Formats: sequence, structure tokens, C-alpha cells
Amino acid sequence: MNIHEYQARNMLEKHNIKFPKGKVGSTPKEIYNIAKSFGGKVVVKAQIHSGGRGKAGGVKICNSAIEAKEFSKKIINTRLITNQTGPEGYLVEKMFVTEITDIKKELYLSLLIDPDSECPVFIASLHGGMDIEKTAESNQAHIFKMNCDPFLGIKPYKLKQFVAKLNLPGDDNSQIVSLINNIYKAFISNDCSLIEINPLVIDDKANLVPLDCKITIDDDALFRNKEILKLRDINQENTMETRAKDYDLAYVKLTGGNVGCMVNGAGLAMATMDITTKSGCYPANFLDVGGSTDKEKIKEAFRILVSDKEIKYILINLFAGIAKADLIAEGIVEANNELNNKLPIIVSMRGTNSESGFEILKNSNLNLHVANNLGDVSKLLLELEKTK
Amino acid sequence: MNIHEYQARNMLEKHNIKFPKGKVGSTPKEIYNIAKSFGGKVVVKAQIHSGGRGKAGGVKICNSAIEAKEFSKKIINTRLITNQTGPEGYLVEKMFVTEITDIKKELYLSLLIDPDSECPVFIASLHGGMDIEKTAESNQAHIFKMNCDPFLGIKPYKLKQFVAKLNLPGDDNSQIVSLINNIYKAFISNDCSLIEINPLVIDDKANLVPLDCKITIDDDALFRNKEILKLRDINQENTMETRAKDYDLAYVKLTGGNVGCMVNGAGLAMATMDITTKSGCYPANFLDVGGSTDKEKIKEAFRILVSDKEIKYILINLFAGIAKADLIAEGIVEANNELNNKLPIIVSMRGTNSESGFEILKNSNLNLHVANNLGDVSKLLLELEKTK
Amino acid sequence: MTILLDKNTKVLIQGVGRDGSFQAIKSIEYGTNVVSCVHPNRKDQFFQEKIPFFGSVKEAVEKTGANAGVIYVPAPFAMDAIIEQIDADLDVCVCITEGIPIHDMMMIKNYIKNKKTKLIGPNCPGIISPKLNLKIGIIPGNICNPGNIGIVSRSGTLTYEAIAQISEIGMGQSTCVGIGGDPIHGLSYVDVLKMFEEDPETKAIVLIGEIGGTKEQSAAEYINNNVSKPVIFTIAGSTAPPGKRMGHAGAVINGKMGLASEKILALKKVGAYHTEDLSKIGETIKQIL
Amino acid sequence: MTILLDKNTKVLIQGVGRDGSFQAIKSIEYGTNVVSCVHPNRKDQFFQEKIPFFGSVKEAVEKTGANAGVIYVPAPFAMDAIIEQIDADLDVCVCITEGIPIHDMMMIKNYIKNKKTKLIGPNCPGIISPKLNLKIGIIPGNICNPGNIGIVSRSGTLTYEAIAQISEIGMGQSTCVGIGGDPIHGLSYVDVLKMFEEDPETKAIVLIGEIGGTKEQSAAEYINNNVSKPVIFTIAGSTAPPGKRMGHAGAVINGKMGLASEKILALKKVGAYHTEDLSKIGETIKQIL
Repeated sequence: MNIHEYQARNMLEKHNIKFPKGKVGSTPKEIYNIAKSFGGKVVVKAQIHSGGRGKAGGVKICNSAIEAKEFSKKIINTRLITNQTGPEGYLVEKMFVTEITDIKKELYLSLLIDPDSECPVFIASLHGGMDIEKTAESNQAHIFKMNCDPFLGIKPYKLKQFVAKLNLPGDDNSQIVSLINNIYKAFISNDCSLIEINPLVIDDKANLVPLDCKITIDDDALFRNKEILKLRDINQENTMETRAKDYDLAYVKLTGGNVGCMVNGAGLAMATMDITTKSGCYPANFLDVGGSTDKEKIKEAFRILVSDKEIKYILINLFAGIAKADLIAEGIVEANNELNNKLPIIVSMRGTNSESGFEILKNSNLNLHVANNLGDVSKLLLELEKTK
Repeated sequence: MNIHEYQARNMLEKHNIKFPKGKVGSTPKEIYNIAKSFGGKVVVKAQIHSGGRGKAGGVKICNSAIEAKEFSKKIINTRLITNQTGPEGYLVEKMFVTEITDIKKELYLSLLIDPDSECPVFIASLHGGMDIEKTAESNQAHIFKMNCDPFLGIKPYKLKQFVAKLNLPGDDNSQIVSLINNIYKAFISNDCSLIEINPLVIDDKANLVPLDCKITIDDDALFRNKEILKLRDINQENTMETRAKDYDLAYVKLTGGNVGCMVNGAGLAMATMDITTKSGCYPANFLDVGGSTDKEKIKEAFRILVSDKEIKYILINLFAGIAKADLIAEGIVEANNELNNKLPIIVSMRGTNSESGFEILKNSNLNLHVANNLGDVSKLLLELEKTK
Repeated sequence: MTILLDKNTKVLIQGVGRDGSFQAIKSIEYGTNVVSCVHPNRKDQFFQEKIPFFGSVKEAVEKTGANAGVIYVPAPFAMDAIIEQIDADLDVCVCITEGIPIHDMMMIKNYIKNKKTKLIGPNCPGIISPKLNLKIGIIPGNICNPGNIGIVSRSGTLTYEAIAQISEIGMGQSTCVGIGGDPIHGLSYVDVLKMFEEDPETKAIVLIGEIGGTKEQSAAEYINNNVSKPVIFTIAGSTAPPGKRMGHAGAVINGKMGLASEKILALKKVGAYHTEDLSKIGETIKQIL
Repeated sequence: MTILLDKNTKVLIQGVGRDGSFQAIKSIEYGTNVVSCVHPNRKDQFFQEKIPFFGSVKEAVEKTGANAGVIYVPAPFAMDAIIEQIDADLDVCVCITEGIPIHDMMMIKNYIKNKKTKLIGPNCPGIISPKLNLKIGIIPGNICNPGNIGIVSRSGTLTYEAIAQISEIGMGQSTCVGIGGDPIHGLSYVDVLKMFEEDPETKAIVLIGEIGGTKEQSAAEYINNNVSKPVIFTIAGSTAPPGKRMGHAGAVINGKMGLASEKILALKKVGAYHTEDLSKIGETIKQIL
């Protein structure tokens, strides 16, 4: 789960990390008042769940409270499109105002869990403000990593070596050392999968100042982080994805597709997308109904699929393991009838209870096209495209 | 380091452990007011760094605020002698007043670090209020243990099995489970070597109530627990032990001894006590001047020794490793002159720089008796005793 | 022969809720020697009127000689179940549970170092050995056929797909291992490849990968240096967009290395056979062998 | 032969403050091959104008082939130093530092499980092998004599005492190991007894114990089942009062098992020779051998 910049700041402030003065507002008037209270000259930043806000015009240095107000008037309640949002962009409902920092140097610092080393890893770069991926490609020598120990945490001897590479001004590295230790504590206590400070700047007084931060929380750990769950902003999510999430369905909307896919298993769902694309059609979504699935979930999945007006075909590809094919079939038939769906449905169904599942589908009034195997799916899609 | 019951309660309360209402007071008037605010009927407990307060008359159930006042008047500013304090007892400066709990059942619960399994271990007994050592001897079957993992903490599956054995009333064990989890957190975050809740009672409403608690903090970890260090009560310590601690000397006053011992190394210091006893004398103290010792430390050690009016001989037994014998010798001579000490000094000195050390001693005006080895020490003591 | 399981494998089950008990029955029907169930509140009861419940894994091991375990308990309790099975020194622990926090898995992977237990999963379909009529987990037995193809996969349903296609062409599987779709999981591709390479009964290996992470690249490196048997592979997610979690917690393209194209490249480079069209796994194997 | 150390032992030193550098010089004078020092801020400098400093243990190992380390850093930083030496895969890490928090030692002992490094100490005098003129730590070399008696001890100064007495009667030491006075420490009596039993050069073993804990009892149990060589022992603290820490963090009588009398009983029972009077260790050995 992503949270807004201002929420991420709050979370880090609880772990003794100091930011420049800042406050969030929802209306141009509020923005004006905040800017005024900060002395007029401020940075105003659109709060959306995406990076690339600066280049997209969502961040501005304003020289007066009036300028801040005008800027926010232009942005609030519009959809900001960045190179990371997709063409729909994200709705800006809040803007964050901070005082100006005199930047002498920009760094990058993040902490994430590295699946390869299976431990938390700090990444620092001498080039802050930039996309870390790009720095990694263009200037590997300016990127440093430090593995932490899941049991012991940060090892002081490694930290000493790590911060030495950053070559910061001043006699000791106490500021960066305590920042890193505090980030680690915040990371562990909030089940984070990412904390990113970008840029982390050195100001004119040689202080280390985190200017922007991003935090991602492990979705799978939200059950034990009820307070964090309250920070969820569903207006930053695709409506269908939000509905899917409520039913514990893994759904991702894909732009420009015409085949609504419903699959069990993430791998098979991806493979189904791949096959659809090969057939000359395009998947409208990724949808994994999951292992432990029930009729209600299937019905909701079907409803979500059909609510996507772009789709022309429905492709159901199931290989039941934990899930039972007959239950799934019942759900499909019920939802199809409820919605009075006429779109052609290609079904491939195997595994646990698949015989009885097919029985149920065949005895219904679905616009059914049966695929006996994965190869058939391609063929049926091609045929349907030809006959349209 | 030991802390008072009321301080231990504060520490545990910070970790969400609930106690019966209670407050500490230093004068009979304060005790009266507290008791009155609690409704009159209260328990009043002397605050000293020792167990066995109940049997020694330091704890009383009072039926009125006036009774509480009278009781505290009798106890405050006296020295309470329990079976654990030694004959001097400890000065009572504060008393703790708590509301009455209706006790249905008494248990024992503690957490300590077990050197054998090298992990934190919870110990529970079905017989609270008693000395755990005695229960262990008389009723092993009523004592249960649970090892924790230093890295993972309490393992839920083990905790389930552990609390099941206590056979508590009620459907679930949620009260004891959260108590145990909170004790563990307090233990880890405060570098404790012991947290003991004794008794832990079940009251008339089937609630789990910790009635008394004891916490010991690892002395070696006080450098990183400055807040805890503030809780130190030097009035609960032997004056000489306190002085020794300030100079980082390991000193323990022993009752009834006549030989002041100064040794480097804990093992040799104990062995010196053993030898002294064999010679028919008695050690007046344990004193290890430590490995990394300097002249100032040695001088203070000598001052502490000589300030003990019970001693007739001084026994210095050194085998220098890290410590350098010449430096130690210089310290002894300087301190001896400063204090104008005339008591006979038996010295055995070997190891690093011991030749030059002896040189320094011999060229001084010490009442010196040189032992060439440990066997000589016994002989010299015997001789001195005969000639007295 | 087979990997991980053998005829002495005795299975205990932790978590017999709706799904767990359904799958337990399927496993028993298939022929698996399920000897005990574990549930702290169901001591002295029996599952299906014959398999005894015990209050702890340790007790189940002591009383029934179980040497392998399977976990169906919900995600919030799965870490504890895995740790309990590790502490009881089971040979194999298969965790089917999906949605375990990644911080928990990080702890588990550090805890399991140098312990006896081999962890499979989580978020995986388990293991099946058709020749032994033995399975731990949820892979449907009826699609399997005893044979010589070993399968190792991050995806459950794609494993079934591969199994079905192999069976359809008249061949069969030696052992199939679903290693799970989480970014941090127990046995890796490399661990299983090593076992297949050493297993005389396995003649060829099917490796099923997907987008995200760099584990397929590690597998490629290992194949290059250590695997002599033919490896047929497929990678799901060529058409997945970057930055989005495609169901599996591990299936997110973060950076170039996570792309399907990169993984395909790495595996092709070391001589593994690529099945671009997932529906042609069976066909490809037929051509090679 | 000798235990723990051999002629290929190359020592690095971490912590060359007042005590550390004094002891380093003594070690070098004794004949120890000290190859490097570690200090993050003294890179490119030299200790005693000839031994190079490095910024990290890893670098010191890479550049100088150090395979053993000694730690003199203050207690608050000792855990980090120990972990760094473990991470660098040194064969032996000797920690002299006194006063390390017990919570730290608990973490270290769990971390070191199944790692390559053998930890000696902390709060110990280290190891000495007179025949090799090799010592790591602070045991005075001039009191030693090459010979056949192995010493294992929780106490530093009592170790010196035993060494001196053995040398005085014209005998000598094979290896002396101070395992340290903390309740949780690296190698135990049992670990060292095992090495002495296997070491052909060691003919008899002196075990020096003290009050507190049950480690002497564990040693007794091990001796009973596994040690064929004569064991001479002494236990310090017969006259210590209960509940008081006698210098060493581990020397507190908490419960009956911590009493000197219990330990003496346990060791006598398995046939070890008791030296009641500490000053007669040498004599006792002479009588037995």
C-alpha cells in the first residue's frame, strides 16, 4: 500500500526524523494560510501516489503566499498525469506546503527488502533527485548498498563503512548515522517494503535534510497495522481495483484491452495475458481469483469484469487446486444471470471438481465456448475475432 | 542494579502492564493522604532493595488511613532487617500504598536470562508469594519454564503450551498472554536481568493482577540506559560499595572479617578469601581492582580498605596481566603514605612488571611482609596471628 | 527414486479448516501417508475418524513419527506454524498459505539457516511424486503420471498446466515442486535443480518462471555450471506492466532484471529450451527428448 | 601440537588503546605473529612502525591473511567488533573486554551458531601456547613453560597462578585457555575439554572453576563420558556469600547449583582431582602424574 508524502513524513517524524517545516492543505485558501505562516516563500507539492510530480508540473517553488494559492487553485481537484501514473493520472485532493531549503548537495537514500539477499538493504546514491534506476544504469560507481541483518539490525561496523563513502561534510557522520538508524526503526515497526528519501539534501548550514519521502507498506502485513490501514486513500486507486481488493481479488486494470480475463493463480493469469496478446487480442485486465476462493468472490470478480465497458470477450481459465471448479462454475452462472451478460465466454477449466464444474456451465444459458486446453484458448479467440 | 518496587511498577506500566492503584509516599502524612484517597483500606509496603519484607514486618494491610499513617510512622526512617538484608538491614525512606486486591489464587511469574540455555526464560509457578527456590526444591511439578528465542522473541506456539499449564480461569488466556508479551518487551528494552512478579494473583473477578514486582537491571548495560541509572538509590547500598563502584572497583563488604583484601582478578580475589579463611583469619571484603587498572583506582581501593575499622591486616595479592604491577605498587605506596597506615601489609605480586613493582614497595616505608607465592600468604597470616 | 519425499514420508497437517481438510482428504485419497494433525484445542480428537490430533507438532512427531508437515493455517499464524515445524526437526515443511508478511518470511529464512528442515513455499502448491502416489499440498493427483520429468515452478496453476500437458503426451513426472510465488521463499530454483540433477530418475527438468526478482537469472547461472540434464522453461508475464503486483507478491517488475525478456535471455544463453507458447510445453518436451 | 592456535596463526588486533597496545607489544615480543591492526580512522598508519592498520577486519584479512583476532575495544563497542570478526570468518576471535551487557552476549551466542569462528571470552585473559611462543591476549609469557598440561579456566589471574605453579615444579603447559568470567561466553569448558582430550600433546588437564552457574557441572558430565585424561581442578569462592556478584558477572551464587561445594562434589564424583588449597595446584599435579 502506498501512502501520501505528508503521511510518510508523519510516520518518520514519529521515529525522530526531522523534516523542514511543512503542512498539508486541501483548499487554495488553506494553502495560502500555510504559505503565509511560513513566511510566503514555500514549495507546494501535489499529493498523489506517484513519483515524477516535479516534471509533470505538480511541484512549484512559490515566492509568495498568493503565488502558492494561485498554483494550488490550478492543481487541486485536477488529475495529475506523470510518467508513472498512466494516461488517467491521479486526482490531486491535497497539497503539501514546506519551507524552502537552501540546497548545496542532493543525495538519495532508501531502505527496502531485497529478495535476493533476503534482508533489508539500504541504498544510497550521490545523485539525489534522480531516478535511482537511471543512476544505477549510468553511474554504478555512485551507488552504495548496505545489507542489514534481520536479527541484529544495522551492524555499526558496516554503517561506518557505508556512510564514509558518502563523503559528507563535517567531522563526524552523526546526522546520517542517526537518520539511518531511525529509518530502520520506522521500517521495521511499520512493516514497510520501501522507505525512500529522495532527495536527501545538504543545506547551506551543512545539515542533512530529507526533502521528500515515499513509503510503501507491505499489503500482506496490513492485518496487523490497523492504524496504517486508515491512511489508505482509495481515490488514488482504480475504482475496479479497489472493489477487487475489498473481495481479496488480485486485479490490475490494463489499458486498451478487449478481453476480460478471469483466472485462478497469478502465474496462469499472467500466462493467459501473454496468450491473449499472441492471439491478436489484448487483455483488459489481470485477475487472479486466488486459491481459496468462494462463490461470492467469483460473482464479484465476474461483476468487476463485466463492468469494464471496453471488453468484448470474457476469458475464464481455471486450473483448480485449493479452489473447487464446481463452486466457481456456480458463481459464474449466477453472476452471468444476475447481470444478464451476453458477451461470449471462453472457458478452460481443469483440476479439482472440474467435471462437475463443466456440467454446471453447460447446463446454463451462458454464451459458452469451451476450450479443452490452453491451445484451444488461442484458437477460440482467433475464431471469435474473425467472425465479429 | 536493583530498583524499588514503585520504580519497577512505573517501568512496567510504560509497557502496558496494569497494576492495582498505588502511590509512593515519604512521610506518614503523605501515606495518610494516599490511603485516604484510596478509601482507607490499603496495603502499605516498605520500599527497600530486598525481598522478605512481609515476614520482617515491612508490609501491612491497614484498615484505615489512620492505621496506615501509624504503621508508616513506625517504619519510615528505620532500617528494615529481612532474611535477605544481612544484620544491618536497609533504610526505609519511602513506603508504597496500594488498594486492596481480593485474592483467589497466587501465582509466580518471572523472566530472566538463563546462562545455560543462553536465552531469556520465563518461569511460572502455581505457588505465588513463596520463594521460588523453595518451590523448586519441594514441588518441581508446579514449576514451568519457557525458553524465548533471542532473535524471534516469544514463540506463540510455545506460549500457548506454557500458559495452558497454569490452568487459569476463563475461556481464553488473553490476559496472561498479553502480560507475558509486555513483560518481555519491558525486559528487552530496559536491559533487564530479572523481572519478577510475585505474587501474580487472580482476583475475585477472575482478573489477573500483578501485586508485587522486582526488577534487576544489568549493571554492564547501564552505560546505555541513562534514564534507568537515575533510579539508583545509593542509600540502599553499602557506603564502601558505593565508593568502590564510583571508581569501577568490584568491592563486596563481608561481615566479621579482619583481613582487608586487595586482589586483581575476580577468581584470585575469591581464592584469596578462601585461603584467608583456611588460615584461621576472615576476609573483611572481596575486592577486585580489575584488569585495566590505574594508580588512582588503586589509591581509592586502598583508602576504602583502610576505612574499614574492623581490619587488622591488609593482604595484597596481584598477578598482573593487563594491569601493570609497578603502577599498582606506586598507588599503594602513595595511598599508604597519605593515610599514614601502620597496619601490616602482606604482598604477593607476580606477572607484568612485577620485579619493578616489588622494587617500589621495598623502597617505601610500608609495614611490608613479602609472600613469594600463594602458599606464603597463608603462612604469613598464621605468623601474624600468632605474634599478635 | 524421487526428490524430497520417499516411501517413508509421514505427513502431519497443521490447519484443517475448510481448505486444509478438503486438501487433506484429497491427499489421503491419492495415497499419502497422513499420520497426524496438529491443533492446540483438538487434542484427543480424530480427523476423518482415524487420524489423531495432537496439541503440538513435537507431540505429533513423537507419537506418530511424522517427518514432513504441511501448513494451511491463515497468514497471520503461518510464521509460528513454520517455526514450530522447524523446531520439531521435520525433514520437509510445505507451507501452502498465501499472504505471509515479507518481514515474517525474512525472519524465517534467517532462522532456518543450518536447521534440518527444508521449507517449500509459502504461497505454493506443494510437492507431488506420482510414482509414490504421494503428495504434500494441493497439486491435483489425477492429472499426474509417473515419469521422468521434474518440474520446478513459482506458480501453482502453471505447474498444473505443465503437468497436464506432459501427461497428455504420454509422458510423466518424477517430482513436481512448487517453490511459491512470494519474493522470499524456502527452497529456491537452485536448491531444486541440484536435487533433480542428482536424481537418477529425472531425465529432464521443466522450469516455470515469472516476472519479478532475479531468481530465474540465478537459476540460469546454476544451470550453466552444474546442470547436465535438459531444461525446458517458460516465463509468464511478458505482457505485464511494470510496477504492478501481478497477484503473487513476487511478481512485480521493479527494474530491468525483473522483465520476462531478461529472464528468457539469461536462460536461453545457458542452453535451456524456451517454450514461448505456454500451451506447447508438452510439445517442446516431446521434440527434445 | 596445540589447540586452537598453530604455527600458521596470524593475529589481527582490534582496539589499540592504552591496554591494547601494551598487550600487543607484549604479544609481539613473546613471538606472536601479529600481522595487522583494525581502526576505521587510522587507515594507512602503522602500529609500532611496522604493523599496518586497516579500516575493517575484512580488509585486514584480505591484505594480511589474518586468521585470528583479539579484541580490546571498550564494552559498548565490543559486540560490534566480535560480529565483525565473525563476519570476516576468522578461525578464532579472542575478546578480552570486560563488562559486555549480557543481552549483547546472548545475541552474539545465537549469531555465532554454525559460523566458522570460535569465540574465546569475553572477559578473559585469552590463549597461550608456550611451545609455539604464541599468545593471543594478556597471559604473561614469562611465567610459562612448554609442556603437557592443558589449562581451562573462567578466571584470568587464577590461570596465571596455575601456570606459575606448574612451571615452578619444572613442568609446563600445552595450551592455556581462559574462557572468561561472564555468564554467557564463547567456548565452554566442554568445548575446550574436548580439544584437550583430542590433543596428543596434552597429558593432563587443569580446570579452574568458580561459584555461579552450572557450567562446572556440565563439565563434570562431559568428563564422565568423554575424557580419559586426568583432570585436576580447583573452585574459587567457597567462602563467598550468596546473591552477591563477586567481580565476574558470572560469579554470583543464585541457587544451590552455584555453590562451590556443589561443583566440587560434581567434579569429584567423576574422578577429577580436587586441589582444595589453591597454592597446591602444582603439588597435586606432581603427585598424580
